Amino acid sequence: MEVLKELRKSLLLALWFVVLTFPIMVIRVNTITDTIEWRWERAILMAVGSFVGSFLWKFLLARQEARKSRQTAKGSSEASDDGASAQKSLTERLLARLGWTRDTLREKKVAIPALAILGAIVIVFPFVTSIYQSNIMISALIYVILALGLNVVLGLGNMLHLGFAAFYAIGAYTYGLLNHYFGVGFWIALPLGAAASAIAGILLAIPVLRLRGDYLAIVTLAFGEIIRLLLVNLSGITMGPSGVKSISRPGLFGLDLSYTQAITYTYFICLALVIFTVFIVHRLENSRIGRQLVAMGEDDIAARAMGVNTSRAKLTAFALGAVWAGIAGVLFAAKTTFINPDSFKVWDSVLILCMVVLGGMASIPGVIAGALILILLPEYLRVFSDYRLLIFGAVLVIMMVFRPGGMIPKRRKAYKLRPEELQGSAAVPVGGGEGDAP
Amino acid sequence: MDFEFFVNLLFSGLTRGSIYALLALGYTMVYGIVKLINFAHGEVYMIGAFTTLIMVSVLTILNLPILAIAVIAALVAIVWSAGYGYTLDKIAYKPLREAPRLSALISAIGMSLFLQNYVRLAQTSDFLPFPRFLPTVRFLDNYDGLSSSQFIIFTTTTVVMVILTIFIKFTRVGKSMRAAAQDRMMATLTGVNVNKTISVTFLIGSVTAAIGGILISAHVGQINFYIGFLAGIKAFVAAVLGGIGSIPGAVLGSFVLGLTESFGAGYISSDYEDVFAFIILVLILIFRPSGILGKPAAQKV
Amino acid sequence: MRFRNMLMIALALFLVGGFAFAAAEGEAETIKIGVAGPHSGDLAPYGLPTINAAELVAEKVNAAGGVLGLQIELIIEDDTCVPEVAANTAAKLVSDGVVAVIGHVCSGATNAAMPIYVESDILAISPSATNPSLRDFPNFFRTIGADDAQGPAQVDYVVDELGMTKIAILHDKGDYGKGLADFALAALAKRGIEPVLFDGITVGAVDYSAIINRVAAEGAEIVLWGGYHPEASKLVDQMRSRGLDIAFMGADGIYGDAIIDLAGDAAEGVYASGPSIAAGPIAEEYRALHVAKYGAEPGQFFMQGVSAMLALVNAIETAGSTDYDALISALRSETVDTPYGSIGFDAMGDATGVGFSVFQVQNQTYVPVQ
Amino acid sequence: MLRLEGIKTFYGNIQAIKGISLEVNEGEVVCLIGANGAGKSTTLMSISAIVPPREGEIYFNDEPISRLAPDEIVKMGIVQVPEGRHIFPGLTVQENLDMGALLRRDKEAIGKDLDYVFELFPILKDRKSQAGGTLSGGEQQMLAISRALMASPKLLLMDEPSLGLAPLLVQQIFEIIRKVNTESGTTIFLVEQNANLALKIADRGYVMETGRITLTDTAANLLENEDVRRAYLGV
Amino acid sequence: MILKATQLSMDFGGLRAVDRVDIEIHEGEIVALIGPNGAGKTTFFNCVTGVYPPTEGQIHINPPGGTEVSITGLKPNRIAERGLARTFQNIRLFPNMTVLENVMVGRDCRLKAGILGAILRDRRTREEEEQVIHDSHEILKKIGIEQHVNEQAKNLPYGAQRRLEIARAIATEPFLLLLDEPAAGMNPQETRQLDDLILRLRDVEKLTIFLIEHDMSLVMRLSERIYVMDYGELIAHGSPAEVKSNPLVIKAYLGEDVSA
Repeated sequence: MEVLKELRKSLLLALWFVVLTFPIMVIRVNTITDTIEWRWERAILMAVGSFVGSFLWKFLLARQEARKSRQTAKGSSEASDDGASAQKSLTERLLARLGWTRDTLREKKVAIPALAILGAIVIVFPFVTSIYQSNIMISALIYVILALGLNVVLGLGNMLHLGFAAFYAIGAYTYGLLNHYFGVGFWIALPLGAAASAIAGILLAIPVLRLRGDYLAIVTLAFGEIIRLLLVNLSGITMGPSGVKSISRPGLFGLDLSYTQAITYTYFICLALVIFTVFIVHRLENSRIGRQLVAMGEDDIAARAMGVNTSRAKLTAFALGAVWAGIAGVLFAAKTTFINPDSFKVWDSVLILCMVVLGGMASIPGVIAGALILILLPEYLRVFSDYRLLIFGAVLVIMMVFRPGGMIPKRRKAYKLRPEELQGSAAVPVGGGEGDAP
Repeated sequence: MDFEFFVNLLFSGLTRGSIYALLALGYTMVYGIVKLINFAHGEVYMIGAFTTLIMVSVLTILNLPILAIAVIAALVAIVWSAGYGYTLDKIAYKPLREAPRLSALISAIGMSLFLQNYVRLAQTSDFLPFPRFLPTVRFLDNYDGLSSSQFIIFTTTTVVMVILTIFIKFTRVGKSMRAAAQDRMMATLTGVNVNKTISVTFLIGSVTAAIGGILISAHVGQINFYIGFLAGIKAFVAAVLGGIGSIPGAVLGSFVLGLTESFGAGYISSDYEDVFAFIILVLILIFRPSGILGKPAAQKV
Repeated sequence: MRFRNMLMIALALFLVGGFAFAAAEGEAETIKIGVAGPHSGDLAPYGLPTINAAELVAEKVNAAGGVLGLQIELIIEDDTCVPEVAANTAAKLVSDGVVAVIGHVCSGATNAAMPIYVESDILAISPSATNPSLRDFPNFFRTIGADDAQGPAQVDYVVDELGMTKIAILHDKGDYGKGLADFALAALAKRGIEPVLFDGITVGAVDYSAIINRVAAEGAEIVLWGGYHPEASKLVDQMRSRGLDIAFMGADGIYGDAIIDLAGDAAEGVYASGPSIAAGPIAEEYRALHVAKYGAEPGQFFMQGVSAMLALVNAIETAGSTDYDALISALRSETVDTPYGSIGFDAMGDATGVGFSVFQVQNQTYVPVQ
Repeated sequence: MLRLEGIKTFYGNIQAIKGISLEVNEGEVVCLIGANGAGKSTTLMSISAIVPPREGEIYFNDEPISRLAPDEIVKMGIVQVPEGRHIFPGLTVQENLDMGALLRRDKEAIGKDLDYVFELFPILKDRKSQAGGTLSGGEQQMLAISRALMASPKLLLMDEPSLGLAPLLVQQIFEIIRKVNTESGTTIFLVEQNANLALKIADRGYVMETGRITLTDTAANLLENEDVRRAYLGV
Repeated sequence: MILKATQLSMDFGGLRAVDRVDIEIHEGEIVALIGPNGAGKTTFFNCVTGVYPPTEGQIHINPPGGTEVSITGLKPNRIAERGLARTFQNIRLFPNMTVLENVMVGRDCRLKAGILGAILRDRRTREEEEQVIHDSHEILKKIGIEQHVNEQAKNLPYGAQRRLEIARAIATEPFLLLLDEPAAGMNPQETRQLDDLILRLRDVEKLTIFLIEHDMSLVMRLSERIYVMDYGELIAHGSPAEVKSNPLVIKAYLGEDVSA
């Protein structure tokens, strides 16, 4: 009976989709030539597709439900003994398949060789693959930096920022214009771009200190567009829509590099900057500044009541986020050697946002994974050429529906305490209630 | 730059404002009830227009009179858009009701991208001519500052607003929608089926979006798969400007935006048209952080 | 430990990359020609016709035994007209071992891709990138006239032939449109004429009546348009329905049937400067081939694409190899029969023989008026 | 009439109700007292299916109802006046009342109930077209009760009706609760912190502590109970 | 006197939530503020801690060993820096942070490390960090929830969450602790333990305590003085015994018959 009912439901669903998509899928019109094409085979395809798809969808939903209820059941009975998030991360489950746990990874025996192998792969990568691979990897690494920057604002400070591409643009144009007008080199422009971007970040943050949530989001979106439109319209300075071209690639002690060498060199610069970014963002996150940001993002009022200067924290978040965008911008200008305002549209801001959320807000590995996947996926989807953006959109929806917390959700750092501290007895008997471990 | 010019710009602003309003209504209604920025709303608008185009072409073969074609095609398109809106909610948003709000936003972005490319692949990436079936209004012919289609857009928008206001104010479903938007838990306690109400909201939002899509496409006379994106963003800005969640706010915000753009373009420079629009937005939000008609969210401590 | 987590993922991705790379190895010997342009996204209509053009030429050549005894293999890559993607696309084509590229389509994307081709000894023939600054690249060729030739040609016609001096210049703020508008402005300035209006419009906006009212209020006799046909058709349509019956002139961005299809009656009387008409047997042949294969009329820049491909094939045959320098000198010295008649390339890579004409829509077709 | 059997309810990972059973008979006023956070409100939310119980069953007139949707519960005649009143601030008083009668189609009876409500709280009639959000706390509470009455409930669940009201008003509200009970025979299940007053109008009472029922008796006996007096009556 | 509010009023769009309230707190006291729900107690707390700037009136503090200053209209974080810490009626922890991190945020306003310190992690910053971790852990021990150290705050049992709020507040090193219904939701046994904790905070940590509470038994046991508010006004003030027998209070709060 159950099976029949499910079948009937899926059939109805298939019918619904066939009817829904009928005009657009089956009939193709061309109002130029006044021709109409009927593609009935597509209706059948749609029917079969949605019928099968509905089962897959139901199966995945059911699995997710099951996981959720298992977790809450566990959470209540075992009183959440481990402090970390109850949800098992993707990596954890993958490892579990191999019979490993997180601790296996933590063991030096495993960790050091793994690190070494990864390091080796990353280093030989540009030499064994084509420049195309290096090229897209550079793009991906630039976006890793960008996403990590946005993560400071969004992941830590919990402020929705839809104009991040503007800071990216400021970095890129700082280098592009300085190089064009004054011949300033990459290494000098790098800190300048970061600084210009940070100043813009503070300028944006000051008027929006009072705003929250979606209102903040829309103002950042507006800010992003204003910057882009200024780049377009102030053509006397920025060369408008035709952009800045022939920007120098990063110099290496005045050596003349061939294209392949230059790309390889840029690849390593990016790699170094990514490591630098991860290092700093990680340190910030686990510092007083990071704690204040997270606290502000979690509960603004409580944070203020605990003495956190939230205005300053917001400014700090915007400025710090912008720094990375600026750096990424300079790298971008150096990599493409040509920039124009088209690279910094709303869509680009949205894409960076997707990286952070898809990867897992506030989680550094998550954000890195998000950026790598969202940049590399469309590139590797080139095989599907026409369909890649369609698939890309579908992937975003499916990922969010089935993993709303992102691919690698944030795990709060567990502070290790010295053993003697752990042994101290409670001065007051605990009245915590039944939730406490026996 | 005389008075006539001013009046002309006023009409331009009202036309834009009307169009934004039709889209912003859907944004604001959906936001009011599920607190979600429905990024794919612009795509529903685009699909509404595309379906109309398809139906018009099909019906033309049947040799019906042009007005009948227009009406039937528009009705079919509206119904189908509503279907898309409904399905959109069920697939991409409903599973995420309890999830972090940003996840739903990303899902919406994904849906927007998906629908754009779905239409592009199933139809074409070219711009297609869209039949200009809006009737000509005779008495406007002598006046050359305003076109009939502008007049029709403005009138239709007004009618839609009035109908919508009556619907929201006086019908059972409308009241449920308002109640659910204000206090979802309490609405449930009075017997509102919130899930159904949300579906209805998506349906109505999609209907107004589709009406907008049809009107605008008939006004500009062309269409492609990408027209929803920019219009969607603008309407979203308008909705926030007016105070997102507030229906009169969305209308007001749309007209403020439309008029700002129009006067900015007319009196200063159309180069900076969007800059003016965004600056007005930022200024209004700085002085009224919840939009023109938005209620300041009282934080309970 | 979170680092290890991240490392694992990075590792996986690098491996995937490696495999994707490995899979592309090892095929029979062909002459590889890249085709790059926007094939997805909102600008796809400008990129896709070039693919069709390249395919039709390649099919014809291959059916006749290929060039130098080798079959032509097209490698088609999407750059979505975004410079950074174009740089990746270019790198992909380089690593795929193409000898030349038909493209890119947008000037911005071309600007981003060209340095990579320069450094990799690959030449590019664009069917549509009109930005004069592209001449800086020694390996750049185009089968379309550059903007700095077109702007003055337009102004000459407007002022001398039409006798109009109250000119409103509008553009779409894009690299192509704004560039054109700037050259028209410069040409006007040389004659000591100041336009009554010089302004950019927002692409994709739902209504242009504000700027049209401005044009009317400034008393312009003609609108010079820098941009593409969708916006142009909206503009003329809204001008006409508002009762503003002044002249409208665009460039090759609106030269083509698309604007007539879109704007219908409103397009009547619209001027466009453009490469002298693609008529004659070759144009007809490829138009027919296109209709036969794709069931539709060819789109924008199709004929330029055909020309580019024909010129390239001809150069390979003349040079007798796919050597970079030999190809470049062959392109510069030879002329080739294309839909636009016999064309060659000058030292700057600009096509010679694709002069500009001015056309006007009369009875729903473009007819040359100069 | 209403019977809870071994109800366990969770908020996310936190178990708010740890297996309670209780009973409300037709025509009774039963009150549930306990400290803030003891799980009283959650009990009501479980009955109204806003937070459905994970274990146990709820019977209404011997029918299991724990799997029903909230609107179906309302349709059965179980109506709640939640804590904090939850007036729809943007709707007028009249519209708020209309929301109460949302699921009813019997126009005439609705009209009668409206008259009855206005008779109970004449001030609401004067404020008919005023937005709910602009009413004072006391008026809001009156409106909240009236709105629930407009659903013509068989069982009225009330959560802290005295919250934030002036003493005089509290008296008045409790009198009206009693009046509704006797006049229209509506069964009332009351959650209250003001144990003293609540127990005075109730027939029976339950005492709840951290998710469990710890005591039950007639209201009169509970008022005399030493532990109850100390813990909840502040004596 | 260490805290003094004079003629403090707070309006919300025409509605007067706090009406010319005068309150004085002395060092080492445990003072309770009681009154029916909605009487304006929490609003009063919010004014004192800077969440709302008061419409009228003044608030002065005089920290032990310090001088008297006005804190009227200061931002909440400035007030916290000056030594007033609070808890919230509806628990407002940082739900996704761990217990230890919650406490560490409390201590943050006493730290000096800036961005540079965070990045370079120089010796001073490192030592400061270690000190914070150590201190926070000590505080958790004092409050009796140290076994939860690395759990996310949102996963704690209710009683432990209440305690964590207190822990976080005392981490700011206040001289005056404002507790908003600390016993809400606790069972009588937990409430007794809370009694002990509050007394110990006063006696051992030398804190002055000002609390809003509904649980009369706790209020009567602990407080030396009680203020009673109703309708935004102060209606009574005195020792527990005095307040208990004040007819106004009985009428407003305890219900008319309790005194009988």
